[in-house]
Amino acid sequence: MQQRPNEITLQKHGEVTLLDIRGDITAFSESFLNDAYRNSNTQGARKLILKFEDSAYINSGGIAVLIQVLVQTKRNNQQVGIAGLSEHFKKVFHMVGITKFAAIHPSIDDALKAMS
Amino acid sequence: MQQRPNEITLQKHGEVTLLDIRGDITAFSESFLNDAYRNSNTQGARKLILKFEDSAYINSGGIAVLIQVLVQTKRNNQQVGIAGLSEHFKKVFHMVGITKFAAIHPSIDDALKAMS
Amino acid sequence: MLDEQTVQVNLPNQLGYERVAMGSVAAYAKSVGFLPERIEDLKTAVAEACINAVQHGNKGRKDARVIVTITFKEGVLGISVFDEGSGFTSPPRDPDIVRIMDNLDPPVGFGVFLMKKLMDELEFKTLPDRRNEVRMAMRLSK
Amino acid sequence: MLDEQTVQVNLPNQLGYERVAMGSVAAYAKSVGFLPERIEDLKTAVAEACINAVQHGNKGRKDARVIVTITFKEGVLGISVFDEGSGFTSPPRDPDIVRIMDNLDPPVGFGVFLMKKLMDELEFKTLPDRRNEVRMAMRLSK
Ligand SMILES: Nc1ncnc2c1ncn2[C@@H]1O[C@H](COP(=O)(O)OP(=O)(O)O)[C@@H](O)[C@H]1O
Ligand SMILES: Nc1ncnc2c1ncn2[C@@H]1O[C@H](COP(=O)(O)OP(=O)(O)O)[C@@H](O)[C@H]1O
Repeated sequence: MQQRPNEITLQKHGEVTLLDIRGDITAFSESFLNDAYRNSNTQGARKLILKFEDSAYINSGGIAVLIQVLVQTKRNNQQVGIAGLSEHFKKVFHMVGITKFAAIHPSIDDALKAMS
Repeated sequence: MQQRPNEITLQKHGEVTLLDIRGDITAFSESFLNDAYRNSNTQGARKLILKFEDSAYINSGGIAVLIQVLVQTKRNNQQVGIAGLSEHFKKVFHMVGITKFAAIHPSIDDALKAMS
Repeated sequence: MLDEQTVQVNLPNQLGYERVAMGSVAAYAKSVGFLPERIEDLKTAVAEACINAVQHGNKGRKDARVIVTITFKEGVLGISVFDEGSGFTSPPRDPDIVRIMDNLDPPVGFGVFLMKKLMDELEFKTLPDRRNEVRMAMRLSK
Repeated sequence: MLDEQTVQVNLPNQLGYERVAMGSVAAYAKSVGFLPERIEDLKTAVAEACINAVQHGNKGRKDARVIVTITFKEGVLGISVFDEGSGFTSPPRDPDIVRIMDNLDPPVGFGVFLMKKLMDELEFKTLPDRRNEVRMAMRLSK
């Protein structure tokens, strides 16, 4: 059963780069997320917002992929915010401990305000 | 597998009686719908609005129950409007032909306006 | 039958469990790209087939099962609903709402009617081993 | 096993089909009265159990199956996920996000961790006939 490809849009908001990620986040998202991160990186982003769809299905494979990106952001001294998660996945991200390394914001606007 | 009971609220709006029906409409809804109709009837309703939840699951058993109510409204010369259906069940009601005997309205307000 | 594209859902022979089949079919159809509107059609069709399997095929027997298979091949979602009955005695007529409203016909026959209307294909098969299959299909493109 | 309250879902051994199990479980749980928030927990837990059955239990074998049973008795929703593997060699440790972020641990172990956190009960059983069962339960009252 194929997963429909993710779509990722990059936007610059001042010194913050927004990665607007559409689709489910699973092991299949690995190359999409890594490519998107690499692109944001060559654009010299110091601050990143990862925006997910609130209807996205995120599983442990997707969490692993995300954490691999976060490992790189940490190494590159980048600040990361997360937006757009459903209440359920906010809880899951909290359980897993992702929130220790990336703050969850209620919306893109809130994330931009908090990070600018 | 039990179905959760329907809840039905009766409201008078001038000469129109509104039956606000919560829950799924299946064969299990027979006594609820018939009781509600009988109550609306003793209140001397000439015009009825049947309001469903737009998340309701309606199956052929429920359609049969509804039609049994419509047979009675026809015999009693009552005008019936329907509101609150999802797009899918609007289509289903149209396919089955229920719309020949009860007009579907986009909302309770529209139904009240059209029937007053 | 149970190949690499096929999911099988095995249900108790009781009204209500068709909701589980609806959930399974909806999730499968969504995964392969059906739009929400068509998924609603699929849900209604599979629910009606399951209800008939419980009531007409398995005649309400508590120890019988209803089996639903869901598969997607060459752009077509195929759903089969199996019961332990002997199938159709005569092909059901479309319900006539005007006759029903005039109390000339009973309010029955909506299940098969809706399956026919909502699906692209509908087929009734009586299988050798005292089993009955209702097979329906919907193309993805549509 | 397949009694009057039990639904069985039989899935191909491939990632993605866990979505069908999620749909089946969600529909069952909704029918017996679970709230949307708890249904999300159930969906994540059953998805992780199915993913593990595909990857660890059935080791990706194309001809293997993943079997999910769903039942509701005395206010408890029970879900079992069966694979054709030999079960756990050692109980997995909870992932340590700080060590993972420091590249000291690989980013694994979230599946079992989430099942434990999201469900009221979680149990691993190796069955005689070369099969493995992951059993989880959630009380309705909660
Ligand atoms: N699985 C089945 N096995 C045997 N007969 C069936 C089955 N499904 C449908 N039928 C027959 O087709 C008729 C029409 O079914 P349906 O349109 O669902 O309406 P209803 O259930 O209201 O009769 C049934 O009355 C029955 O005679
Ligand atoms: N169905 C299973 N059969 C055999 N081993 C399993 C099964 N499910 C989980 N495991 C073991 O438990 C470990 C932890 O699983 P999990 O928490 O899902 O993390 P991950 O899949 O990332 O390793 C797996 O690495 C595997 O060793």
